[in-house]
Amino acid sequence: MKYRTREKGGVAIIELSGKLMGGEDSSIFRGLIYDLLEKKIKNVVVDLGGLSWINSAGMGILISGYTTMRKHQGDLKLLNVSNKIKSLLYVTKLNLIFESFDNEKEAVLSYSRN
Amino acid sequence: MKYRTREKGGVAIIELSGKLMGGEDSSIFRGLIYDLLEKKIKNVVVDLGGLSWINSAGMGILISGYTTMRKHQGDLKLLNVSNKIKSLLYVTKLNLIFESFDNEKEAVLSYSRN
Amino acid sequence: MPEYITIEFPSRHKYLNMIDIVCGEIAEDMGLKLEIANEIAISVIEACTNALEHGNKSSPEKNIRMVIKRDPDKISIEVYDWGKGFDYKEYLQHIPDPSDIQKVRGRGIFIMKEMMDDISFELVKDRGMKVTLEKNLIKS
Amino acid sequence: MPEYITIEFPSRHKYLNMIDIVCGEIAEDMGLKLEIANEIAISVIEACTNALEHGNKSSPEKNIRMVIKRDPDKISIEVYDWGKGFDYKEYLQHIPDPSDIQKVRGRGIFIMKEMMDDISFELVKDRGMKVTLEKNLIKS
Ligand SMILES: Nc1ncnc2c1ncn2[C@@H]1O[C@H](COP(=O)(O)OP(=O)(O)O)[C@@H](O)[C@H]1O
Ligand SMILES: Nc1ncnc2c1ncn2[C@@H]1O[C@H](COP(=O)(O)OP(=O)(O)O)[C@@H](O)[C@H]1O
Repeated sequence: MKYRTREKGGVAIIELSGKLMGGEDSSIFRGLIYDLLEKKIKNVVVDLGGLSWINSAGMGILISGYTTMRKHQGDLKLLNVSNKIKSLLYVTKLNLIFESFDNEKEAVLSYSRN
Repeated sequence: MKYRTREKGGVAIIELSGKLMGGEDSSIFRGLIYDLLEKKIKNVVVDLGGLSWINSAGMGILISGYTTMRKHQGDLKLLNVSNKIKSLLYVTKLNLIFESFDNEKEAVLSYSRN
Repeated sequence: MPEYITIEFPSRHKYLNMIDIVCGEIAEDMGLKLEIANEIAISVIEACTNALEHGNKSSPEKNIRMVIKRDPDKISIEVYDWGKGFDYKEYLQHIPDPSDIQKVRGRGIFIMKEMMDDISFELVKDRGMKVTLEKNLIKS
Repeated sequence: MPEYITIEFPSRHKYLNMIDIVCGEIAEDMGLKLEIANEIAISVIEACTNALEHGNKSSPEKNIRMVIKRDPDKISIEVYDWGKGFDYKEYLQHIPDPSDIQKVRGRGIFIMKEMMDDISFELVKDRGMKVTLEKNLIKS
């Protein structure tokens, strides 16, 4: 997993690329999440568009980011979910948990709507 | 191997795609060449841009097309040669045999220059 | 006559990408719909992840062996590790709810079961776990 | 410690694409320059084409076995077929000129020799031909 973090209107955008699959990715991602919380950022958009690859352990990484943010009254939403990842989300019904978007602007704006 | 043949200013353009690697590709390509000769077309440009893949047997197919056209006072030139194919041409010194182009217009025009 | 493709690779996550690509390539060659191809690749990756992490305990000197069997109307994939196995009969009867977000892991077997037509486990003597995934084919 | 990746596949040309992709994936993982990666993939494909056509006479029920050995400073690839071999000592001493356009075939071994650092042949008893390709590595 590689990543790049940006901020837009108080929302953190984490762009992931490469492979997301458990192992050390898990601690790296947790580190990112806690860095954001220290900066009092609780609203996150994870851009999966650059991921070549994910497995259920990688999904677990996103889930733990999600639950952490929710515990802090924030959220973690997904951007640019490929068909392959979509089918993983659907079969596990995690599509009901994660909000997801095809457009960065919309994803960011969704946070100011509530 | 898949192919598509067009004509432009008396020059046949054969677009190849998929894999070029001996076996039945050889007879299919020979068929294409003889179809052109029947139509009195001797000047050929083979567009390799769509090829995902070639081996030395595939190179042999192009060579036999080349020698056939030369025997009939024509020529066979290459278009859109990938780096991988270029290294095959260089190592076998076949780059000295085949004229090659990155631009279809130039490839076709090269036939009216002599 | 079925065709067999066998791949053996060290227990390192980085090789899973290669396995994914090989599955995609074979599925394409078999003319499978992209959706079916994805389900197969996802399931194979889950089986290999388990072989790697649970079976071989991520020891790179232990190989994972994968055998793909192509039949005209079925594809089956066997994944072997060198581990001691687990109580799969018990597990299969109580597969956890995959939408339970309190759990970070534990979705692999559920996913394989949902995406493939058949999944079976076997502890092979002097070897380790063997997981067999099967999918009946609908051509695109 | 070297790492081994083994692939066995039926003698059908269509599988060469998979072999090409696997070589590319491993080369990328090893951090090799694209040019080096291409030379390795091209050579492996030539060796596999020979195993398929000359060794196994294109019989799909005969497998080709390829073993990739990753060392930190070297990659070597063995390709096994089930054929009777050929007089490689003689052939290596009279490799035909690859730029001779009267010849449609006969460039594979020349290409492997040029692109790899070492190529060796061995007729394995009760097996067939084994071709070993080696390349010393310069990291990108
Ligand atoms: N090949 C295997 N060898 C040993 N145990 C396994 C194997 N595959 C699965 N298991 C066991 O089954 C459990 C559930 O597997 P799975 O649903 O894939 O989820 P996860 O791998 O995320 O825990 C694993 O936690 C492990 O205890
Ligand atoms: N694995 C093999 N088994 C038997 N003969 C082989 C093998 N590899 C190469 N040869 C012989 O060596 C010759 C030259 O091989 P090569 O240079 O690759 O060219 P080509 O395969 O196009 O003929 C082949 O024509 C064949 O007679």
